[in-house]
This record gives sequence, structure tokens and C-alpha cells, in this order.
Amino acid sequence: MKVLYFAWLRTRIGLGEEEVTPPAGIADVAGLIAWLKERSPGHQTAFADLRAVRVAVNQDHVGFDHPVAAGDEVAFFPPVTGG
Amino acid sequence: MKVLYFAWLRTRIGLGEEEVTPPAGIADVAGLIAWLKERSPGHQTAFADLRAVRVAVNQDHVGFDHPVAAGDEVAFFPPVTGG
Amino acid sequence: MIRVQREDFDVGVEVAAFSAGDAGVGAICTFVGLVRGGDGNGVTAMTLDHYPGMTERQMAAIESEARSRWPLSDVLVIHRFGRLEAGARIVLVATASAHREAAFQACQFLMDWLKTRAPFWKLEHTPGGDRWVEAKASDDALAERWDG
Amino acid sequence: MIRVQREDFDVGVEVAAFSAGDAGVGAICTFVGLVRGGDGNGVTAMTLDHYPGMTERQMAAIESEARSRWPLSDVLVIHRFGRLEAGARIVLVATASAHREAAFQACQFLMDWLKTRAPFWKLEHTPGGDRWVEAKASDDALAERWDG
Repeated sequence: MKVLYFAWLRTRIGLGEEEVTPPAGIADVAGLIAWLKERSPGHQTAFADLRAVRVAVNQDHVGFDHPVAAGDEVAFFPPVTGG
Repeated sequence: MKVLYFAWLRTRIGLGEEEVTPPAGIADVAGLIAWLKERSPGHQTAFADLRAVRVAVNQDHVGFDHPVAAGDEVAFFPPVTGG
Repeated sequence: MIRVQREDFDVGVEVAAFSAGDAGVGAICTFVGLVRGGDGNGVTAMTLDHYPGMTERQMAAIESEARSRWPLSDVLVIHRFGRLEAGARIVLVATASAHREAAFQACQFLMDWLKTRAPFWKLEHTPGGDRWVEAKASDDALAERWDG
Repeated sequence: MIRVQREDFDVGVEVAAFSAGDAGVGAICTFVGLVRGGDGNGVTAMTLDHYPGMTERQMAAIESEARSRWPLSDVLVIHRFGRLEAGARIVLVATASAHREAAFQACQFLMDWLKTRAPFWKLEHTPGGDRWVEAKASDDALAERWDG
């Protein structure tokens, strides 16, 4: 599973992309986040306030209850500020 | 008093501008129109339906009850269609 | 800034010069109106009649009104008159502001008021003859949304 | 048509090419967003982060949505990424339609949805350091007016 970070999530975590293999039992975005938070203090900080975090699975905006599976591309980022 | 006609009022009357000297007693736009209608069949036709006629006195949109006086520039035209 | 002219205008040149160097501008909205032709309406060209003098006065008043309603860094309105072929540009309105909603709203307002207050009249040329365009109730309705 | 690019764009060139030769077009609305600087906010430049791949997908989806809602002859959206100095162009949206209200509304809609759905993030550079721009509730409110 490919996980991407943008904007201040990338800054806090210290990388823009990582390849991860969550254990079986990690079935949705919320579960993935809980698991990712254990990887480093940076991850812990980035995911401290989930109200400020948005997620896309395979490049579509989704909610935290969206399923995730091996092979997915999961991206975390703050609310967008383009335009 | 200078009287101007635009768009189909000019076409019907057959001229774009005329210098007129209405008699004393012609005090407002409505009075002026009644007097102008007697000048030619073209004037009669142009002013036949006043719902389709707009007026400006000295280049400001006004109503038919607006006063007119010697020296004024009075313009008659249909509702505008620019832009 | 207001211009009434027979000549065409170059949107790129006008927009490039527009609000140039004003660091506070974050949003520029531009509207261009064109002579529609071809598709069944049979219009090959039109001639825009106008009221010289009053046109400039009304357009300046409309610009002032827009500037009093929205915080605009710059306003440009160019309106052509005379004979215009199908596809030709008729009018350009450009507004610059710090924020996009002011730029959008002021641009719409300027077009709505131009359509209903500036003394221009369109004579359409078709193979079957000429006809004066009639004012549209829908334009009055759009202009009225800015009232009160 | 959608473009995501690091390079600047020329509004005049883009608008000249836009909907050229379409006789049914009577109205073109254009919006340009710029990096505001100078006036007290201390922003000297910004860097636009984006999500390559998803950006194009989202922008194409937003264009499709606009075309399904309004009768548009043409749509152009150009959004830049990377470092942009104060005064630089960020985004261009252009819409062409037979009638002005469709062109205006679609252009506003495209900007509102880009602001709230396209994966771009602004990092402002100031003499005091860098800061990520926070999403504005006012942008959400503007986007929500197109719901339902």
C-alpha cells in the first residue's frame, strides 16, 4: 500500500511517500491512521487532530470509514487551499 | 430645445435630431410628446405606444412627468439593448 | 476607466495593462460579449446605435456605482458602436479586487446595468432584412437583483 | 480543457485561442487568480504543493460537472504549481456560452469547486518564515451555494 502526505502532514512526518504493509485487520482509513501513528512521533503529531486531516483513496476524496486494501494509494492532506 | 431620436424612433420619424420651439404651456415630457405628435405622421407612429418609449432630459433617464424647458436636450428612444 | 469606441479591442493587451503592478490584487474577472451569429438566428452582423455624450455619462455613473458597492482596485469597461460582424467583440468588462467574490459580483453588476441603463440599441442584419433587438425582461430581472 | 503546469500562462493568448470561431458564443467570462503581496500581509512569494494525478482527475471531474449544469461551448482551466512570486498568476478559468448568465455562473462555480476540491496547498513565504495557508470557511460557504 502506498501512502502519500501533502502540505504540513508531509512536513511533520518528514516524508512525502512511504510504502507500508499494514497487518491484516486494518480494514479502513481510521484503522490505517491508528496504525500509522505508531510509526514515529512525526506521524503521531501529524494525525493528532483528525478534524484538520482529509483523505483520498485511489485519488478520490473519501471518509475515514472508507475501506483500504493492499495495492491502494492512500493520501493524507489538510483541507485544500488552491485556486 | 433640442430633441433627439434613437433606434426605431429615429427610423419612424425620419430624422435623428430636430430643434423645436414648443409653445409656452408645454411644461413636461408628456406635454412635449403630445405636441410633437402633431408634427408629422412619422411622429404620430413613433409615439403611438408610449410603453415602448423611454426619455432622457439633459442626458439623464427621467419619467414622462419630468419638466422640460427651452435649452433642454430631450432624447426619445426604446428600452436599451446594449452590452 | 470607460471607453466608447468604434474600433475593436485586444482582450490580451487590455487585460495585461489592467491593474498591472498593483500588489493588492488577487482576483481579476473579465467578461467579453460577442455578436452571436450562424446558428439559425440568421444574424450576419449588427449595428450598434448609441447616444454620444449620454453613453459616457451613464457608463461613468455605472462604474462609480460599482466602485461604491465593492472594494475594487480597478475597473475597465469598453463598449463598441457601429457595424459589427457576427463573432465580433461588443463589450469588455474587467474588474480587479483583493478577493474573487467582489471581482465576480462587480463584473456581473456592471454587465447587468450596462444592459439595462447604457443608451445602446442593436439593429440586427439578416438576409431577410434588418430588425431592432427588443429589450428582454430577463435582463431587467437580472438588473433588479442589485436593487435595495 | 484542463492544464496543470509550473509555467506561467498568457491570458491574451489563451483567451484568443479560446472558443475561437464558434459562432454560437455570445459570452466569455474569464477569471484570473494572483498571488497577493505587499500590502501588510508580508507575503513575498508562495509555493503551491499539489497531488499529481489526483489534481488532473479532480479538475476534469469539476469541468464535467460544470458542463452538465450549464450549456457551455468551451471551458478552460489552467492551474499552476511550484514557487510563485507576489503578483504572479495562479489560476485561469474561462467559460464560453451563448448567454452571459451561464458563462458567469459556470466560471464562479469552477472557481468555488477548485478552491474546495482540487488538491492544491499554498505555502506562503514571508520574511518571518513560511506558513501553510488555512482553508477558509467562507470558501466552503461559497462552494455550498451550488449544492442541491
